[in-house]
Amino acid sequence: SGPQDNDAKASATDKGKPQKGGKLTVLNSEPQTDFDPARLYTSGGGNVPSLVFRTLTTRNRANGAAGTKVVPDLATDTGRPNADATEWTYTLKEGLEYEDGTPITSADIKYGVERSFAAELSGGAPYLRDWLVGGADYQGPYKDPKGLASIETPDDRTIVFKLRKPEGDFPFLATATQFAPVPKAKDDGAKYEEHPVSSGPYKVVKNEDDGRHLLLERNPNWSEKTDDQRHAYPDTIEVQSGLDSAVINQRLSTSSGPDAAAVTTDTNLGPAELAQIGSDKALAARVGTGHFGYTNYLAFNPKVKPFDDPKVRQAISYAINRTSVINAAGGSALAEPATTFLPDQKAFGYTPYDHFPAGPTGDPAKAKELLKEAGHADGLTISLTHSTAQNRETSPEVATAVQESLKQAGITVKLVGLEPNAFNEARWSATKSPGFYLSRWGADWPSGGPFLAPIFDGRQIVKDGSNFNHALFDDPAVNKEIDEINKLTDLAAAAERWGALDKKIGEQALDVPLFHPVYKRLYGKDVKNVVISDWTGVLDVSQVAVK
Amino acid sequence: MTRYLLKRLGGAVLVLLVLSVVIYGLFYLAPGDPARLACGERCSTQQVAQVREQLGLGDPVYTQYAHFLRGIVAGRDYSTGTALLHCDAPCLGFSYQTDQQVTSLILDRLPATLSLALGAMVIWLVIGVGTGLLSALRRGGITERALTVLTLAGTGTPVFILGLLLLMLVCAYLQWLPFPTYVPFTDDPEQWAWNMLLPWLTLGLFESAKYARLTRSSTLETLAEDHIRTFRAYGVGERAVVGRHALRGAVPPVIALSALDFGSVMGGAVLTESLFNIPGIGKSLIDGVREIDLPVVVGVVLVTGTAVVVANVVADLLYAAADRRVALL
Amino acid sequence: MTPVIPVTEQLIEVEDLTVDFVSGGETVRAVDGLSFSLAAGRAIGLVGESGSGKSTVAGALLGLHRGTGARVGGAVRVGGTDVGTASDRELRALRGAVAAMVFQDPLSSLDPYYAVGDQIAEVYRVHTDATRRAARARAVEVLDRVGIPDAARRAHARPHEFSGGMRQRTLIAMALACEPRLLIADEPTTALDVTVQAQILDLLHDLRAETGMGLLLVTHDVGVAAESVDEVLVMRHGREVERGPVAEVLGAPKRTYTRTLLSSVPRVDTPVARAAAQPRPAAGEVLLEAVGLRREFRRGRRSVAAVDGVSLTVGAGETLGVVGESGSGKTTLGRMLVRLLDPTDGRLRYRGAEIAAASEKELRPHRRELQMIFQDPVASLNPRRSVGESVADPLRAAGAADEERIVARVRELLERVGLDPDRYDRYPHEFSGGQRQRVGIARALAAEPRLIVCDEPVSALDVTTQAQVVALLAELQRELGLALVFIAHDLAVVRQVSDRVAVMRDGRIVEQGTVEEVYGAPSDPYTRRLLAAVPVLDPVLAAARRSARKALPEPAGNVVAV
Amino acid sequence: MTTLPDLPASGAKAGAAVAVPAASDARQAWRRLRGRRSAVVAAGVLGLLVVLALAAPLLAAVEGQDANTYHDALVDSARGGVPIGSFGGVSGDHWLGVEPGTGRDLFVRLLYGARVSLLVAAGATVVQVLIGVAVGLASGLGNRLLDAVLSRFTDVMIALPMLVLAIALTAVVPNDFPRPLLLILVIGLLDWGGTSRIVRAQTLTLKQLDFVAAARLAGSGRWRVARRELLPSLAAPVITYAAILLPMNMVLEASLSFLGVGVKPPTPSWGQMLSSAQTWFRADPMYVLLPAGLLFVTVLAFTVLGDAVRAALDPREAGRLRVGRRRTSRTPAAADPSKDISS
Ligand SMILES: Nc1ncnc2c1ncn2[C@@H]1O[C@H](COP(=O)(O)OP(=O)(O)OP(=O)(O)O)[C@@H](O)[C@H]1O
Ligand SMILES: Nc1ncnc2c1ncn2[C@@H]1O[C@H](COP(=O)(O)OP(=O)(O)OP(=O)(O)O)[C@@H](O)[C@H]1O
Ligand SMILES: [Mg+2]
Ligand SMILES: [Mg+2]
Repeated sequence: SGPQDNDAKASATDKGKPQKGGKLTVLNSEPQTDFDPARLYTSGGGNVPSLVFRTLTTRNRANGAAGTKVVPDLATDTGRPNADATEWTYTLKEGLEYEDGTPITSADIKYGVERSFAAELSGGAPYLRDWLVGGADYQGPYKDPKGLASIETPDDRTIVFKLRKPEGDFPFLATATQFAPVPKAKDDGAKYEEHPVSSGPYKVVKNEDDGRHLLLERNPNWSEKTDDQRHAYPDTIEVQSGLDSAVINQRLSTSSGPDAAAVTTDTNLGPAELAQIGSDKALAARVGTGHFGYTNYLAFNPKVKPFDDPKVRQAISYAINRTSVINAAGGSALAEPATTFLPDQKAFGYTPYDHFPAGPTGDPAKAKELLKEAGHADGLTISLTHSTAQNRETSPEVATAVQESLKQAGITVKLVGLEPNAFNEARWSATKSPGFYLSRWGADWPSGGPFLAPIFDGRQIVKDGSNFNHALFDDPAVNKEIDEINKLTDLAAAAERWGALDKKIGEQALDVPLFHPVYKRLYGKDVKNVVISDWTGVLDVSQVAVK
Repeated sequence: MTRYLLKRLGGAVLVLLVLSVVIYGLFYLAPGDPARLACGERCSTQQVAQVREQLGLGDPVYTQYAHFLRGIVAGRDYSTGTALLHCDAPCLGFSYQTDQQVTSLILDRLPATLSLALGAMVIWLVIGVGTGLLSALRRGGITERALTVLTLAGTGTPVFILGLLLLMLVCAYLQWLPFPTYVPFTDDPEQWAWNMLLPWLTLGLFESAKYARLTRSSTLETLAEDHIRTFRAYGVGERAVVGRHALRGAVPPVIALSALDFGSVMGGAVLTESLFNIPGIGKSLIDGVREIDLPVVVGVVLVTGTAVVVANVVADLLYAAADRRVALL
Repeated sequence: MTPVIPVTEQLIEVEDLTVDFVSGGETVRAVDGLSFSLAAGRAIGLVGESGSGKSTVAGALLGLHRGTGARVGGAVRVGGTDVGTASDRELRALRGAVAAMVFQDPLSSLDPYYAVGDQIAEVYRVHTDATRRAARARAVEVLDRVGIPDAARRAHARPHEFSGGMRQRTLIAMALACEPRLLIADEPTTALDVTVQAQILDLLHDLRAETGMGLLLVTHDVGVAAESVDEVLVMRHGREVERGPVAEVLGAPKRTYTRTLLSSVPRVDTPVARAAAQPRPAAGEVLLEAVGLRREFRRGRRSVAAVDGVSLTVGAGETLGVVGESGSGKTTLGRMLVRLLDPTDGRLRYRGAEIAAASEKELRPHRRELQMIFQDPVASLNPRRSVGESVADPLRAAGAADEERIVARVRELLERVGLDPDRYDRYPHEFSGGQRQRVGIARALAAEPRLIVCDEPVSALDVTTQAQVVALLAELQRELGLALVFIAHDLAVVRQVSDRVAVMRDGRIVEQGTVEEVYGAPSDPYTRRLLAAVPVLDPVLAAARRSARKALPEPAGNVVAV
Repeated sequence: MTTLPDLPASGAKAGAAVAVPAASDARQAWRRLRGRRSAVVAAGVLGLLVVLALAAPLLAAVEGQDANTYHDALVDSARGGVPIGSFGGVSGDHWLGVEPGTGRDLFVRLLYGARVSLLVAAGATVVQVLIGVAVGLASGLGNRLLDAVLSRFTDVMIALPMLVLAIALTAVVPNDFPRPLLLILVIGLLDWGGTSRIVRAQTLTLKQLDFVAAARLAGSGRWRVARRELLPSLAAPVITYAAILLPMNMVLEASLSFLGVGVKPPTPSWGQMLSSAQTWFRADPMYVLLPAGLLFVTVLAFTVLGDAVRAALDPREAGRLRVGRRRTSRTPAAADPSKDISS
């Protein structure tokens, strides 16, 4: 099952052409506590920051699969690699200006990238540090004012990145807010986020209470001519966050007063809300569906008995009842069954496979058989570690569904619920991680690389830090294939190979993919031009109109 | 009196010190690495080490605690990367997660929490004590039973359900009020009150049963005493007998409990605060705990502790004023 | 022989009144078929032993049994209102304005939370449309009238700051505030010393003369009745024993019961039997010695000495009487002697051990040997514990574990103080004032003490019981070599029981000596005045003495009201 | 302290020995309590709940369901897992319907949930009251130093946010530590400040009264005074407060479940059911109403019982049993209005 059709598309067209003007309200649960481009993690800097920060490249602001493409933003193209993809060159468009009218230069972009290396501004994705020559040791411009030699700015409009190894995915990385320009003169370190200098269509007028309340207004020096991605229909955008998610959905559904022109960029409809909307046509028309490259799975640590035995892992793979698990995750509208590790999207190189077919409700008979072969004829007792956070992913509901479905195969599962910090500490420890636990992985960008490499590249096993290679899997052949694919600058070709690799690794039963989440998002009744790309799965604020 | 206050002040300092020590201690029991959390999930080991260094988490616990104490007395310095920032005494340090000064973070959020706590207290006193009184007056009647059931329903319903129900009813279904957003009192007192109405009601209703029951029982208790007979024998109406004399017996325990609840609401109305999006310190506390943001947790707990202590001193003073037989010293 | 009074002027008409209390499934008939009436401006005295139903009758007059579960039968009309059928509103109008009541227990009858002046003002405002200010002024006025010194200031005091007598006067002041047509006074002077008692009785008399107020005086003190009423009704077991004009009943009682009652009245002028008859055992050994005892209380910013430099000794087996007017510091002294109060200064030695500043732990061995009978019988009993359990306390505290033995002993003690032992598991509120006092005595005795401080132990008792209790104390004293500190304002009783007497005034002992010395040849003028104020049984003589008192100019200073 | 005789036992023995049975105070209170109809009804309701909770396996067998089996076919996966059928999927197989998302049988889960909820709430309340009364009494009766120390200690406990401690505790407490016990301890040991404050306040007032002085003279030590003289008077506010603490503890249990200190899944509890039902009250009202209704009935029963116990402990209340119905009572006096002067 691929991404489904967006309900949003149909409804948006009904309402006539989007117009400029009005005020858009964003109701969010998570406050935008970080507004410094160096500290933002999410690709493209999430939604709201991308209204303020333009980057070298950006994601294509289009519905569905089309939205997984990289497109130029400040740069004229998505980057020009050298032959082995270790050097990437960008040229800035002409006439780019900050909110104060000063021109944007390539040096500002270099400076922006360099800042993200400072300990004071931690939080960004690890790729720059891993990829750039000298990145691993660089301490940021405050401690190391000479800067990074691997970023060159031959002139005001050109910037060159020199990488340690071939990285065909570099254009994806260049969508990150670390690639937003920061004028050195305006940089005041950790305080910069209070008055970030806008390069996008809006500037920050108010940032109160550590990102709980933001007010954005038009940036007069932004020009539509240099930016074909952001529409900037509303005149002002107000972000209210820290809200309870039930309240957000209630407000959006009531849609009275200013809430008629409101959207949320981080709150999904829960199962109960979905159940209720089901009977209300008008409300159902205001629900947008989003997909995001994400997989929830059961992780094994094969160093722990009995998971060292592939038969046991296979037995569990057979026994799993995905219907129960999906219901626990919110039902079929909010989760799709997963048998592959890669998300079911073309951009990732999705190649369907099901090595241990359990059917929709599991195959306990087959599981029992395997257990018998493995010497556990009398059944097996194991512990499943999960988080106590109420997230419907690694949470008690899902754990209980797994427990219940393994019971059918004679496997007694003891639940070990850990407080979220403890849970993460446990599952990210290369030395002390439990044998069997719920885990999840999301895409930094829609490509197989960042999805598979941290999980299955043996060289990415981190002994004394956060380790995501839960299985401690280190297969030279796999490592080599990863390197090979990274060299490809033809993203489509690369995707295909990622898919093949995923299928191959899947044979080892190092994990049991459970489901890919689906996001249902409600928006106010005056909201037009709803665009939800498969890159983020959320409603794109840069496209929304309220008139 | 002055001596008494000085003594209580000393006690307060002690309480706060113990509190901070306990929190520091607990912090090292709690799972998770604040440096890693501050740095982000995908930070490398060196980066985490850098952040740890920068947050001063590399030092032994007692050194950190000493720094913390020194910060309160003499202030502290902090680097933003480009500049050294000074945090004036009393400095509670900087949030690990947001780099904000804890003192200013708390000061920013205190008014909201105070608004919530004070208003809710008025509501629970009015509803609770009123219900208790009425039910003492009309014992065994329909009124009493209805009131009892009402307050009990308030208490037996978790705040998150009670608040959501009120929101749905008042804002979504009847649309009498817009969905509340916090408006500071200083900006617009009227809007402040309208927007706080539901939160006050939620928290007030939730707490009121306690007060209703307490008032009722203390009032009945006092009604059984001899001096009540005196006033009845002088033709003082039942209303005045209950309202003036019997209620008086209920005042001391209600005061004692209010002080306590005020203190805990100051630090703990997390559910109400997050349901109604009130930027109060309760939310900071729970976030701080989740993100192992020790300075924020210590700061909030100290503020809560201060509230508890102050509320208790006030309660004791009121108590002594209410019951002159009880000596202060 | 009943005086014929026109029906229209009747203030009280009681016909066939019965009151039943239901408790623990059984019914107690407290009042049984009582009928009497009272004309406006006249006074009737209700006398009888403790528990005879006097207070219950008084309460029935104001309909106070409404809603308490008591069953009231018969007809009661007060000031033209049928108390039985009156609406709540009519009853309220009756209470306080037409008929006001002074209750028996002075401490518990006042609201501990409010200033006394405010309480009076509140009552006043219920029946008049006076302003707050006027009501307060009125409160001060009546407080002054009943002899509270510095009334304007003391009106702000709370009940616990007042001595027993002052509280009693406050209650009288409250009753007077609305100028009622009928005053129902339930033992109004029990807690008062003779001078104040005389003053109060005179006051009542004057009020009656001035305003034509009727008076129903409940008392066990026949002397008080003799002084104050026109007619006496003697009650026993809830029934009428004898009724008639005071001179007749007291002068020539028809019933034996009345005669016994009268013969038990102690007098200041008759010879004392006990002192001569009983040889003192082990006289001379000093049990308790106080030197320069002082106790201060804070009153706002200032502190006042309630007891100031008192020195005394109590020998084993001896009785020291302490007399003095209300508020003179008797209770405070008594409490210090048993170390319920910490002395501010001074020394206190018990059998050679210094206990003035001893810690509770150091006091432990002496605690049970030093007992006290409290002035306020209501407050000294835990309302939530049965009286038997309260009396059993000292036994249990001493480690007695044999339940049968404990219960048997408690029953014995109850019987000894004149209570029905079967009421072991009754609660204090089911007892009359005098009965409660007896429970207190039984409790003190249970501890098998060496010394008992008796704070007005018999002031709440009728004369017959009083005589019994006094005899009981004397008997115990003989048997156990008990030493007594006998605090009372009733000079006659003190004289009867004491070996030596100390007279207190203003926290100091103004005179101390043997009974013979103090009563026979009082050296202090204050003592002399006290003796002169003792009520006499002969109504004619009483009237004569009253006018004599009135003719006398007030002594210098505010003597009565100190 | 020397050996103290046991209170209830004393009454029994005495009754056997002496002609007139001298019932102890506790016994008399018990007798008064039994005389109250509301108390009997409330106790009956609570008793029934306890019996139902204890009989959960039996009743589950009767219904033919168990607490944990998933019935995926009974929920509409496409609509968030809402139970199929009316009233939350009520059917002959599932008497009270099924849980959304899982299809687990609600009837059985409610029964099993009662076990945890009642146990935790009652247990925690007992711990709270014990500690609160002990600390409050010691504080009110002790010397100034003790009072100051205990009061400040109470302040610290009140100011310590329970969730901070709860989270720290999860890290320390082993996974197989019985959760209901952990909950009882967490709530009981951390949240006794209210009780202690009330007890201290009342103690300060009570200890001024003469009967306490009398008890001291009787040779009673502080402990004895506390037990014999103060506790009976403190019982009223404490019992009332406990009756209200109990439902609050049930609710608290729900919040602690969020923090991972709650009962371990799949064990149900009312609080936990209620918190997961939070968003369902429009889509599947039964799911909310059932635990909420049970919780409410329990709360009501405890309150009524608490009230009755409070009144029964007060001998002065005995005569006022039926104030509300005074006018309709058929006492002989009331039969003849002209004679009745008490109403
Ligand atoms: N707790 C207290 N606080 C303040 N003043 C007090 C207190 N107790 C007693 N006093 C004051 O001390 C003085 C002596 O009181 P005390 O009770 O000893 O008198 P008394 O001789 O026993 O009088 P009475 O015969 O009326 O009982 C009075 O003026 C009284 O107001
Ligand atoms: N509420 C009650 N419940 C049960 N019995 C009561 C109650 N009140 C009074 N009694 C009983 O009724 C009888 C009369 O009591 P009452 O108080 O009228 O006596 P009294 O004549 O005023 O005695 P005293 O002089 O001791 O005050 C006593 O035996 C008493 O125990
Ligand atoms: Mg009486
Ligand atoms: Mg006295």
